[in-house]
Amino acid sequence: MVQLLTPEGQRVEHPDYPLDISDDEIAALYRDLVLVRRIDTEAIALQRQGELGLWASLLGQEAAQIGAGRALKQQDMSFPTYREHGVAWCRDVDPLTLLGLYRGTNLGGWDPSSNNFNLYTIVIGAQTLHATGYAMGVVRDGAVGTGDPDRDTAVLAFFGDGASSQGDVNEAFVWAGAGNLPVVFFCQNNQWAISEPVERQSRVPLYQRSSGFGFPGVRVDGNDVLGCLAVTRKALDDARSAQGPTLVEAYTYRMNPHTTNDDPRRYRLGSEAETWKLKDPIERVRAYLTREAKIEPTFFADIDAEAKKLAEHVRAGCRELADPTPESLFDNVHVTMPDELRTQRTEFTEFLAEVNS
Amino acid sequence: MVQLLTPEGQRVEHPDYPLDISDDEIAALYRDLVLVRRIDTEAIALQRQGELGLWASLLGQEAAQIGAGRALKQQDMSFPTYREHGVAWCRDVDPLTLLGLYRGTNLGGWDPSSNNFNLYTIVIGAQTLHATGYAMGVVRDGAVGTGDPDRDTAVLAFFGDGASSQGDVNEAFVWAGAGNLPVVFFCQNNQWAISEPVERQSRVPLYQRSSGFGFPGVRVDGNDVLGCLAVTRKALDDARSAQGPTLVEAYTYRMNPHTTNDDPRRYRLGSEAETWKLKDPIERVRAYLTREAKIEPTFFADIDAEAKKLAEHVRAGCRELADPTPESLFDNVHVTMPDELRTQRTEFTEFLAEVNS
Amino acid sequence: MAKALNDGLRKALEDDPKVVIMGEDVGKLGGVFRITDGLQKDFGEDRVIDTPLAESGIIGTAVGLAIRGYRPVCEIQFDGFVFPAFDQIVSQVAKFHNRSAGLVKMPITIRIPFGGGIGAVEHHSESIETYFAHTAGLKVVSCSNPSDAYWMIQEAVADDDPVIFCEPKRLYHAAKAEIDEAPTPLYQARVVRPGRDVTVVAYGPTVSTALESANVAAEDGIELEVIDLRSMSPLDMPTVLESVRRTGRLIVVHEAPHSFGVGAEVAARVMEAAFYSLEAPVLRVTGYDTPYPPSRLEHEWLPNLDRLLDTVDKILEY
Amino acid sequence: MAKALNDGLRKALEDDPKVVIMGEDVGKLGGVFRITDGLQKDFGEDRVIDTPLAESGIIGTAVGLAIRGYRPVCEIQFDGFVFPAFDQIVSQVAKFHNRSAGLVKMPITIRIPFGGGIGAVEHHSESIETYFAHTAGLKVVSCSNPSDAYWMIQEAVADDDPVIFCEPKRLYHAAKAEIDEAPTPLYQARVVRPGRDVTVVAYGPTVSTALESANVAAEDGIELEVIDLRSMSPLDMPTVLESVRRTGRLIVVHEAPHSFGVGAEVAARVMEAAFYSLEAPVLRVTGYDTPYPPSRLEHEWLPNLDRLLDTVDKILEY
Ligand SMILES: Cc1ncc(C[n+]2csc(CCOP(=O)(O)OP(=O)(O)O)c2C)c(N)n1
Ligand SMILES: Cc1ncc(C[n+]2csc(CCOP(=O)(O)OP(=O)(O)O)c2C)c(N)n1
Ligand SMILES: [Mg+2]
Ligand SMILES: [Mg+2]
Repeated sequence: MVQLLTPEGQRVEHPDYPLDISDDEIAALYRDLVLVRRIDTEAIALQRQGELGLWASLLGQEAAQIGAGRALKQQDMSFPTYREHGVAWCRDVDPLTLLGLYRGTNLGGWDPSSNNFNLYTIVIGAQTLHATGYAMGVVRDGAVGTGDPDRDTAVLAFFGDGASSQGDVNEAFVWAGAGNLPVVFFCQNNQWAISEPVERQSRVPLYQRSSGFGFPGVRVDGNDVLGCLAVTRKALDDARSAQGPTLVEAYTYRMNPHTTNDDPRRYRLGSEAETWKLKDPIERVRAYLTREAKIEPTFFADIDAEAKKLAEHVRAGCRELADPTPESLFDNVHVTMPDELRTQRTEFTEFLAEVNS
Repeated sequence: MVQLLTPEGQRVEHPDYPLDISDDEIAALYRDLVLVRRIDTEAIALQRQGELGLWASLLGQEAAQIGAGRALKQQDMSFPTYREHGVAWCRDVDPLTLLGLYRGTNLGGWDPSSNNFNLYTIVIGAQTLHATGYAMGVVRDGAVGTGDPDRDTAVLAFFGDGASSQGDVNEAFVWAGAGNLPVVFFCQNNQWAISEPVERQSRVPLYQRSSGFGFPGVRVDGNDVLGCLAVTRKALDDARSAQGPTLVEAYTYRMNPHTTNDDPRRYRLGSEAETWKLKDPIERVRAYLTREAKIEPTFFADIDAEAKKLAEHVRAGCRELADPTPESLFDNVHVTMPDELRTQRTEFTEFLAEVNS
Repeated sequence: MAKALNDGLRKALEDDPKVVIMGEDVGKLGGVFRITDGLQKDFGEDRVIDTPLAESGIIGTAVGLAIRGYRPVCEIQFDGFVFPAFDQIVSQVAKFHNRSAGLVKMPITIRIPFGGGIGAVEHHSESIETYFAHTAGLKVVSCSNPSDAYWMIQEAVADDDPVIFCEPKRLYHAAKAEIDEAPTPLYQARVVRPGRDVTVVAYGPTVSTALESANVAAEDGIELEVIDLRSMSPLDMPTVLESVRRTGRLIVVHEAPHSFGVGAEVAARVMEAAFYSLEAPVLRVTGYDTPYPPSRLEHEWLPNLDRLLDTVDKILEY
Repeated sequence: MAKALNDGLRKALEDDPKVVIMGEDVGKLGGVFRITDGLQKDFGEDRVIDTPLAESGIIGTAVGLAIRGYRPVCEIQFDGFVFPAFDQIVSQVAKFHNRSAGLVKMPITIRIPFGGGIGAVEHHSESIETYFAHTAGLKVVSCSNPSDAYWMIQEAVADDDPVIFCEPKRLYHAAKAEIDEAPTPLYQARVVRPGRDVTVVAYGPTVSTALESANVAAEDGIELEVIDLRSMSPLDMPTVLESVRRTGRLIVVHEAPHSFGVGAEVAARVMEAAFYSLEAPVLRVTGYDTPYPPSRLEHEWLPNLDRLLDTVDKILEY
């Protein structure tokens, strides 16, 4: 398992993943980690207050998501599941954008190409094929292996340990391997697929899955943001330079229930989370910064203040996310609305007028 | 690649796959090989004469199928694709039984439990999950790892190189690996999936696929009946004794068109088949027997005579496979026929009576 | 209804040692809706199986178990996740008995929490029944109350044919009801409220909408006869026709999108068998021909009291 | 028709560099039906792609290509093999545009050789149109003659919405026909033979059966009006209704199983919109509610001349 920062906050080296990173950059990562955790905390609170219908928490997985997300270049494309709020952050997606689907005011509704961040995908594994197809497009556009750092493009596909069992994910591996496509598969092995431990999906470590499809796999400490950054960066570099796909397994832990609907006491011991708490992705960076880096004395307080402001933005913004109008039910089913659907809409509008009159 | 008999008919040893086999037994395998090839030849002729609608030839794959088929014990279950006529033979399935579906008189219509040989499955890969589920049943029946040679049961699932790309096949690997199930996946890599070479499916050898699912894979010379027998026997033994699954890749070649409908001149060079002809699965056994074994002088002639008789059986029997009656359209859709279907049948029968009157 | 299903499944496990339950999170967790709560504890991991996360695998291995003589009860976690298993269901489960000339049985029950109204995210509110009803070889049923839930699940599991068992998830935690002493035959519809003016055919989640509408309509002196279809395939047409011949008017209600749904089939059959009895066209109150909407709009999209009453007015105008 | 489709695809590849063709064996072989014959040779392996053998992968990667701005034309080798891709089609292709609030287009065409009559083995003769017609977000069309094949495939590829393009495989090598100078709009039905007595609605492979029946019926002085639906979703009801209002009688013909098929929807809509014009119930001549039979029986199972004429007699008795 690749690790560049120990739980105690010690920088360590790994021969395959040298990481030349300044303390300022590490501090920036720290800021990311704290802020996305805050978004998450806030969203959970909003769900409790009935402002969101559901939330899938990223708690414990911040390092995996920030490490992976910060490894992306502008032109790279990313395909999240429903939990990659941290990656969204790295892609400059306003957290409010993510809330609509959990609030039930839309089904996502953002433009994947605005921030090169695809819509959340709820059907487990489906997005890995989309990522792979997108990578086929990248190749066809001649945007791989040219050596031009602003042109060469990689694709990053997220999925979970549970998802590794889906046919679609394995078909994505087939395509990516056989086609040598510029796609990196980033598996957050958070040990659980709802109530099922990863052992139900595989008796060998998941990073090994790719070798039989003809491309390398690597396990990284998913609670180590530096490790995740370095490993993903290398994998994306390989992809961009036409070296083909990589599977990254970020070994981490889902600290919270699967979603706000879930009750993990039914299937796992609280002590497990206690153990993992010792490996917290944020604490280790804080320890490192405190001990090793020359940071402004106000650094941590500043970030806390920023987090507070962000939280307010999320809270206020969420409440303002308006319900869609009933008539919008019929929008965007097709690019060109068929007459028969137009008729349904007319009848619906007439009915509404009648009921409301 | 495991090989126990060279194309020239030399017995060679492999440390992992010792095979204690008498010349009589080898002679028996030779007989199998010759007879199944004859069934195949005959079926192709029947298709040309319009007696069959289609045929999927096994030419070139006899050794893989006989080796695998003869490794099965009575109680083992087998799940073929649509091409395993040689395995059917080993399971004592009358070749005529196989013809119905290719003639269009039925959809298979045999009882999988009579000979522990499942119905042919046409949807690529689907049967690998059936085999895996069957293996779950075997485990639940306590028929694995007991040490009782007549009780312990393994399952053998056949599939092709093309099929290795299907989600279902990879899901079967997930289940088998995670569940340590008594199933052996036998892939006949005949180099082609219709017009697509195996490189379209994978850039690494297919036997490597299983390692990432947590179980071993082995490549065997698929034109070497002894190698296939030894490797499959070992894999089945492991399965029966609760050692879990194995993937066997039998490296072979589809000498004929994909089916009688296909025209391989459009996508491969004839010279390829010429090269593979030198590795013919039957010739090498004949060479071995001729040179090394004490066989009756009439041995080859006897088998040829037997093949001739078998061919007659196939020819005559095929022509006698009667068309099903129109009324049978409604049979066996359900165990209990719903009234609405009964009504459809009644109307149909009345209609037929009318038209024929 | 959750409790009734749980009791029914428990009974099924007790009655036949070949019954196994399988699906995602059905074991320790007892399913995301707790329908299988406690069953793994009581019957063991061999009989209540937490599977890997792959629906095609769940159904495909169930087929193999059936070949080996088992009677699998598969849970699909949510309606929208049955599609990865679609191939195994329509090409294997539905056809295997036929392919084998009747020599192999496929006594597989596929339980699917279906329909909307629970404020869920995408893919968690789909109505999937029509896909299966259009597939020969499958039977498709839905329960609308706890008593039916208790009995129908047992009948489905005991049936030697494959059954798609659609559970109206929004009724899982609806008020408790008495369990009937004996089951109604599985493929039989039931008149749940007699009436003389308009027949309303519903199933699963929309039965309660229909009953509610009948109460309101009754205040205006309009008597709706509500039929709970219970089985969408086969369709118990005699029960429906007997009613429509009396009322002359039929409305079909379902959540599934309007077009090519169960409503169309019922309408076509009624027209064919009771052409001269119809005083109005069969009307349908259904979901619209759009993807299931974001949850804030779902109650506009779903058939509801107002829409049904409005349609009652319309059909009486003929 | 094979030639017309090939020409149409060639034109589509020429007209838009973003068009890519993908599927099993579509490249060097030109597809098992040779519909893509020569296209890889002329447009290169980047535009005519032999994919791995996995249908979910074909459609799933097509979705990704569409997100990247491509316009994929996917071939499913045979109707029965579309089911492994069902999830990607109904949950992704059909819904992506909607999920993105209209910001992403899914201009994907899925070509499926469909229907029976070619003496094939299991899974090679399925009628899959209704599954997709019942799925909001998809459009479903079928061509019945070479001229439509040529134009419709181009219109489908040019459409910014996903289109399920059902090709009646048994007509691939039917007699050549003239290609019209200009296309008919894709989602418009066409009266292919006018008549006053009974309207017969058909699509794809059954149009020729309907026309043949019309010829025979005409000898008895019965004039059938044959409508080629061309699009099953959306349905061009104005064309159908205009006809039925004149004839008062409607028969729908399709190969797909009887129940929950296109016939039911057309019947239900016609009843609703033309209730008082109908002099008889809408009747259906279809496949039976059984799995597609072994090929030796397929001509008994499929709608044919005799069954259609018999139904014409029946509908005239009302
Ligand atoms: C095809 C499909 N089946 C089932 C579900 C229900 N479901 C949602 S999340 C989940 C577990 C996913 O586990 P994993 O892939 O490990 O991701 P994690 O939630 O742990 O991030 C399941 C079963 C789904 N969304 N899609
Ligand atoms: C799901 C599915 N897709 C497509 C087909 C059409 N088809 C039949 S055989 C075949 C190639 C199979 O290749 P392989 O698995 O290598 O087996 P082989 O025929 O070489 O024995 C294809 C694509 C099918 N039967 N099932
Ligand atoms: Mg997980
Ligand atoms: Mg092959």
